[in-house]
Amino acid sequence: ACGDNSGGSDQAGGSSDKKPKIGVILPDSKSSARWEGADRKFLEEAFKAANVDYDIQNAQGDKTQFQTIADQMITNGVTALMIVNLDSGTGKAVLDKAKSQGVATIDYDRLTLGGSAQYYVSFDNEAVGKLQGEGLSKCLTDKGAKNPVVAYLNGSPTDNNATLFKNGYDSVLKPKFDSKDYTKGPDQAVPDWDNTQAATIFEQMLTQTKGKIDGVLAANDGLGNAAISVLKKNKLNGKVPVTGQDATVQGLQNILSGDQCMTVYKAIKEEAKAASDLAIAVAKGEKKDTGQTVKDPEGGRDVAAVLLTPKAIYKENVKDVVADGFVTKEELCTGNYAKLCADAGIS
Amino acid sequence: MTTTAVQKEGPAAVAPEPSVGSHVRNYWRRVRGGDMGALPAVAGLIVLCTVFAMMRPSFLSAGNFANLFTQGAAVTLIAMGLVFVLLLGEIDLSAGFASGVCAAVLANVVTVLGYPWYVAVLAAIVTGVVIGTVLGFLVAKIGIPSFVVTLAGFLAFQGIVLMLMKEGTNISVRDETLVAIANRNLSPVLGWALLAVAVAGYAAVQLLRHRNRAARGLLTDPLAVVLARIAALAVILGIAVYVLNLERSRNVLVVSLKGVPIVVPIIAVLLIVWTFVLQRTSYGRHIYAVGGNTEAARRAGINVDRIRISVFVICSSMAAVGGIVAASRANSVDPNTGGSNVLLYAVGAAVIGGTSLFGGKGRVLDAVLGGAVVAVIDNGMGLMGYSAGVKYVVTGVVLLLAASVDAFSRRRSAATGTR
Amino acid sequence: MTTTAVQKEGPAAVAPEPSVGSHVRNYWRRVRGGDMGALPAVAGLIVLCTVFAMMRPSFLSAGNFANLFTQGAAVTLIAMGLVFVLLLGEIDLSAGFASGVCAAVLANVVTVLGYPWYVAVLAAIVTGVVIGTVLGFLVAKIGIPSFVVTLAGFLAFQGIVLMLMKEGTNISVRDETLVAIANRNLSPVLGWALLAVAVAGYAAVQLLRHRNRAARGLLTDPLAVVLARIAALAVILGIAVYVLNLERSRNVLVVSLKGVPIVVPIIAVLLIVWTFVLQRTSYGRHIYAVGGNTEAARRAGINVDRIRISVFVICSSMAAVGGIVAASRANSVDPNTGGSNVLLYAVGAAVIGGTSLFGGKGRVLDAVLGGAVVAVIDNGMGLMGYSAGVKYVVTGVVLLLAASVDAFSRRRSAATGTR
Amino acid sequence: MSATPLLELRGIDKSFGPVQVLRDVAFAAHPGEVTALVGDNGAGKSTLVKCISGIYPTDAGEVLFDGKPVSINSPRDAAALGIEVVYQDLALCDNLDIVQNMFLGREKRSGIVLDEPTMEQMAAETLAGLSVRTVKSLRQHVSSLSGGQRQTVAIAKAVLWNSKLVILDEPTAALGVAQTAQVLELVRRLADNGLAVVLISHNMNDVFAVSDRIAALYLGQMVAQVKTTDITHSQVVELITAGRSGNLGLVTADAATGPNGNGAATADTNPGAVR
Amino acid sequence: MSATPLLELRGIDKSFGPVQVLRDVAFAAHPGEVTALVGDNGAGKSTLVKCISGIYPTDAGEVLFDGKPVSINSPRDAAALGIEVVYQDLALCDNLDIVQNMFLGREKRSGIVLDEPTMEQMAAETLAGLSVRTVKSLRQHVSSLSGGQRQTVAIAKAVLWNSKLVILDEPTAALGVAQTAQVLELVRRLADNGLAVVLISHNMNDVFAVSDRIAALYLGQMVAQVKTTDITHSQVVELITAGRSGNLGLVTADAATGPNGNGAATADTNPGAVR
Ligand SMILES: Nc1ncnc2c1ncn2[C@@H]1O[C@H](COP(=O)(O)OP(=O)(O)OP(=O)(O)O)[C@@H](O)[C@H]1O
Ligand SMILES: Nc1ncnc2c1ncn2[C@@H]1O[C@H](COP(=O)(O)OP(=O)(O)OP(=O)(O)O)[C@@H](O)[C@H]1O
Ligand SMILES: [Mg+2]
Ligand SMILES: [Mg+2]
Repeated sequence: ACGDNSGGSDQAGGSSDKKPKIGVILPDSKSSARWEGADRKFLEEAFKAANVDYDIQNAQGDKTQFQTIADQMITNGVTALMIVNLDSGTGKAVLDKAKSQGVATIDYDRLTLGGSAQYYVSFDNEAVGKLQGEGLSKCLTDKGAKNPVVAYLNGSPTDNNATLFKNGYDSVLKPKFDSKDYTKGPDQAVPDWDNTQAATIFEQMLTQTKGKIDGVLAANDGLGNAAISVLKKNKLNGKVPVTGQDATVQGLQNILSGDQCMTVYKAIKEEAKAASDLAIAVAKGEKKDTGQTVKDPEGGRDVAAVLLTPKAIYKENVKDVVADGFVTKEELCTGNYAKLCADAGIS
Repeated sequence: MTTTAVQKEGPAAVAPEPSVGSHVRNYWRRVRGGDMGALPAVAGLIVLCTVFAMMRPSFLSAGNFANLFTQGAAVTLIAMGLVFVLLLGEIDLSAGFASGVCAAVLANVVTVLGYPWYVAVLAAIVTGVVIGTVLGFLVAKIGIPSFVVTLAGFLAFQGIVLMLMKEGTNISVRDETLVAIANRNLSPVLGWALLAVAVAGYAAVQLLRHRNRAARGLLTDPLAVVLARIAALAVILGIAVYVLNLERSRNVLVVSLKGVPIVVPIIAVLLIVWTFVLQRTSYGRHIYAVGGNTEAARRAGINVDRIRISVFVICSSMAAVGGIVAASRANSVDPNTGGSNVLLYAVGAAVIGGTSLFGGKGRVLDAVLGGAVVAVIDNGMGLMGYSAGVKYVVTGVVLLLAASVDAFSRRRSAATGTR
Repeated sequence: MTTTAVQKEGPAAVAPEPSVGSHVRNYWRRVRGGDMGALPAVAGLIVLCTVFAMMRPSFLSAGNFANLFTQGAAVTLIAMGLVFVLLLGEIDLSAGFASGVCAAVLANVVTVLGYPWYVAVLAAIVTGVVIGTVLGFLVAKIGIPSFVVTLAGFLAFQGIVLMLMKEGTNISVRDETLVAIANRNLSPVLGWALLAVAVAGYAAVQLLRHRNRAARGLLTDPLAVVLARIAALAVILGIAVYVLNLERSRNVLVVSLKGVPIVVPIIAVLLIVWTFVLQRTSYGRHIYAVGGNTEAARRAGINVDRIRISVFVICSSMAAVGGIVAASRANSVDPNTGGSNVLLYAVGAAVIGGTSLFGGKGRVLDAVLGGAVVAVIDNGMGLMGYSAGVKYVVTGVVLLLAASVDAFSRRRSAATGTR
Repeated sequence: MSATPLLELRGIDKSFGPVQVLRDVAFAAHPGEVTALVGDNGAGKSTLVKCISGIYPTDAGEVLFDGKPVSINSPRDAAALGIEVVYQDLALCDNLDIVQNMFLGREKRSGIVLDEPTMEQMAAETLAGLSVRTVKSLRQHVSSLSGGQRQTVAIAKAVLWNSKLVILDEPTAALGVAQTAQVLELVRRLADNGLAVVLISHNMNDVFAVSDRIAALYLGQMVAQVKTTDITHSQVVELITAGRSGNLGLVTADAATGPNGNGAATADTNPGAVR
Repeated sequence: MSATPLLELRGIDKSFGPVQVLRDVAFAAHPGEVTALVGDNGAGKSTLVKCISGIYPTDAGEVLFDGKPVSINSPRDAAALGIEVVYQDLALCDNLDIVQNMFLGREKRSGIVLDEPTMEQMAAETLAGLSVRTVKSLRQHVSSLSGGQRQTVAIAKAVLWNSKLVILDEPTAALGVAQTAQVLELVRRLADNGLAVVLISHNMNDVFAVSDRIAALYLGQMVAQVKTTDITHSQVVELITAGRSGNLGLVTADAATGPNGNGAATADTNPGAVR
């Protein structure tokens, strides 16, 4: 009674004459501005240039959505699926399902532990954290702080990446705490990377330590800005170094005005370029050699990988970000910042 | 006083079975008068499906139809439990994260501690029962408004999940049986067999009831109408099973994918059980009574506190079931399980289906219909490929659209004065 | 029939002013009978503060006291608007993200488009009014349940914020005036001056009212009690202003930090205005009537639809004000502004303060008291330095604790039959 | 007294879903007269009142007020015409106090501020005129009132205003002896002041004591509208319970075929059809 | 008839916050007798009933049932003793139908399944005995019933059970002529079957028609409890409105000082103290 080749199997039917189509699932739009603001843009450009069909969607931080979108993409007949997982469990479920249906898979930015992706393209998240840790110690040294109290404003407790960032900066700072060069201050996570809550949390850190915080390790620019707003209120901005990540316009402006010490710039354009090249190739059924591999500790296999390096941005090299086209001068050098831009050599 | 003789004859006279024609006419009058039962939710669903099918033909594929069930299962299950709480006019904001806690317990027991799946399932459901008892106790005995109690639960359970997950990592669920719940299908033959059982059972209940009432001389629906209902159910279920038994793998050589997803019979059984409890037991009757008029229920000798506690227990247990299904579908549990929009979607599902937030009005079927609306919207939006911002906006607008079908159809009832 | 003569004398007789003693006795009987007004919320607040002060002495510092106001301001403002919606027995799930949309509009107008601050504030509030009108129209005229309408709004506004934020980037708010709202203080002198105006105004209103009623021979509180109330207000406000005028900078040489935060008079003025609207105008009276018994209100000739739309407008406008304060406090707007727990905290604040979700019962003051409870919990928990999981759990438990003070005190009222 | 009735209804039909409650009802209320509307439980009296006051829309029929056709779509319209109603189900806001309920929708104000002292004084005067003696305070919530006290508040609310037509749906059902006498006296006084009053009651003594005309409803049909002086106590009871009495009432009571010839539908509502 | 009363109350006090509603009330109901409880609006009749049925806790006093002291803390306790009450405010669940309301809390079951046909049959029989003729269907929600129909349902609900004491709080207030007669007949029949019946009513004709004893409440105090044959119509009205009549009632009606000497408190409840 089951007509196997009738009904809704028109896209699902023959496997030989598949038209290349790429599905991309981004994780959310709120933990960081990059996904909707940068990745989507760059990936779309690349796919359009290569003239392949594509479908880019965002799971809004909801892993049920994430799986639903994956189901829909497979239903819609993608031949390559590129995901930024929300957690390894759902990531693995999606990758396995895709693989069983003969869809090529790529892990983008986050490695799915125990997963089955053919390729992995990423920045090293722990390296990001390391840069933040190193950046903070550099700024503290510049300020000549003696045994400074360092407060942590971590990312969302439910976000695995936040844990990776923390591992990174802990690896730099923990030895200094242990050697009593630095003093460990309050250490709290900000639910949902929520900037408003971050401000309250930081204000309470300041109250609790009676104002004795000499450096703030904020996990991204948004949290950094929240800390800066509280510091400003207490007229401490510029005196207490704050870190960040993502090289947002706001973060860069804070660096130019001296309120923020550094941010981490991830050349998303390059990452997107590498990923889209790979995706276009595998969607057409080709294979590519990346030259590098990464070991998946849980699955115990080597995944072919393209790894990019993040870059620390201080006031001196803000201009590099502009030169890269990641932010434009118009966005950055508005109003009062025109002069600061000029001082920082941005033209 | 002169009329006493006349009245006495009423109940003694044997009620004539009304004709099919008058039955249909009466039904039509009731619908026009605004007494529509499940019609508006179904109408909303049909409108949604038509729109999506027109915009994306792949929406109508067998594969997508099967996906719909597994995608909507967790929210629907949680919504089914919430119906009980809503029937009392209470709310459970913590149901989402309660399902997360139960899922976390499940994952810990099965993966970290390595017990077999049934121990884990039991542990998860017991956790749900305990949670429900505590919430219910605080509401019924201490007298804190349920909004506040469950808001506290919403916060606390979020923390408990985090602690059970060791601050942010996730735990895989690899047990085959557990994974099967949301990811495997019944064999086609088993699907047909279940269908046969379901239809036969329905027919038996309906016919027995008809005979029973007719024998006592009580008013009944015409036999033809009863038979038509049974036939309609058989046809609808038959089509569903047929479509789900179609091959939906993209690559039949690699893997064959067909059959009714395992969650479907789970939801169906729970729907039948809870509907039975609400409609055919005195416990269910008391729930409606307490929701409709607490003071009247108390005066009728109903133990209101016990009813109140029990619905929270049911709600949290169903949340546990939802959590298990969610864990199965995700093959893992992470600190966000049961978070995000799960709660609002679940309450929304119940309300869209027709359950009132003020208590006394609602059915478990509402949760399933509303859950279907939510799942269809999510599913359909997933096929559209909008950017994040646009997608949120369109989802909101579509939800409003589905709800306004319902609102417009009920406006007639307001106009005729029968609300 | 023989009693007609007796009755007539009732209203004509001049009411004697009751003695202070009998007034106090009556008040005490009422409290023991469970009619406690704001007492339980205040008691909960005192318990919380004591606990936190014991665990972290810095909780009691002048600086922390000042922080409390700015930290709780946005939620309190949103809760004040929500009270109106809750008074009708409706709900607005979208208030949080509505505040986000308004904040996004503010940031875009002032930072991206470069208009002056008052244009931006106006734009934000107009946005709030428009949002409220749309929501209210859908609820009142189309007849979709407010839960569904505002759930759709909750989704759609999230999308709109994202779109206004260019898919997720933060927009800074650097305008000095806007930043001042949540970050600067009144000069000490101005603080005292405002205090004087407030107390004088209160005294004038109370005394006039007393004289007016006494002149007509209506029952009044004893003059001594009225004077005592005025004195109590003066003392409490005086202490608050005194503490806020203390130096709280950690380094006085670098910068001086003292005075009443600017948000305090903003909240105070809105509290007075909305309390006046609810208690002393017929519009406010009609809101209570519709919330208490919609049908009775309709029969009394009240335009129920108009009332319904208007409360959504008030709610969304207050959300806009909350959004402005939030933007000011964060010096920036991000896609999460108004998201996360803002909505639940705001509704929770109103409910903890004593507002009923079923309509007809509540005051704007409830939102402020409940908002204070929520702010104190958040503030105190921030001083504890728990890990994320533990923090959630403890927050939930503390919330429950604060609410059960209220529940226990109201249980007496249930026991005496006066609920 | 006067030739044109203040309110006249013609051919009013009203159904709730499949149930027809009013069939082709004609009714008139004259200024300066008390018209008693009588009928068995479930005859449709309250439904008729709610159709007049705009709470229920009618399915068919026309309403004339002061001789001019009007359409009353909401209680606001009714109030604008000068129609005041005391409903059987009272419709008070439990969360408001006595004064607030009495002035609901028509609060006295000075400027935009509510004028509480004036309202309180007016309320006290009106209630005193209705034999209310046990109410402790006018600032008591109506939820804490006894059944009779609630009813008195509802009556007081309706007679506070300068209206032309006052309809009272079983106003004395919960009242004590003294209060009932007071209300009947009030009813008479209102009519004597030139208002049209419609009084619904099951108490025949009260009906005969104050009414000028009697209208009888039987299973949703108006079976008679006559001068009180032209009919006897037992005739009215017969009209109420059987629909006819002598040459009054339904033409053929046995077949129960209404004058509008919808015999089949009427059969549905046969006595004893309780199932 | 019998020497020991079925229900006896002694020294019942009840306050709502600062307002004392019942003062030192004594009351007895004998099996096989109809005891009429009369009193003005707001005298405290309904409050007394609710104290008996466990809805309100009392502040002081003792309750004896069948001669034994009992404590009734909830309506469940009252039902367990065999006390059935028809409340003045009816207390029906609007979202349930007639049959469901009538059997609420005591559903008939076969196994764990509700036995709907049996309940429907029993309901139809009981209602038919109460002259209900206009109810279209027993499966109608009670929210769509007329005032009188609702009251009949509430009465039918209370008399379905094998109870020892039936209390009816103004059961005929909304009923038509025929239905009232039917209910009074039922009341008499219940008493004749050996039950104790307490009937609250403002209608003196009804009271004298069916009652064996009359108890009069005045401003929360029990002023008289006498055989119906020992008192006249006008004496009862005097007791109700003034608290005394001849040698019956309060000792010094003028000062209104209760027999328990709480004169000051009583002054609070002076007639006309409406403000
Ligand atoms: N909303 C409704 N839906 C369905 N039926 C209704 C509704 N309201 C009233 N009815 C039915 O209409 C009939 C007339 O009701 P109505 O309240 O007008 O009676 P009534 O004459 O006022 O009786 P009573 O003397 O008992 O107050 C009743 O049979 C009642 O069941
Ligand atoms: N919950 C309450 N809170 C405060 N006062 C109350 C409450 N319930 C009743 N009262 C007051 O107690 C008094 C007695 O009320 P009750 O209902 O017992 O009177 P009743 O004798 O039944 O009168 P009626 O004949 O009008 O039904 C009234 O003055 C009423 O205002
Ligand atoms: Mg009526
Ligand atoms: Mg009473």
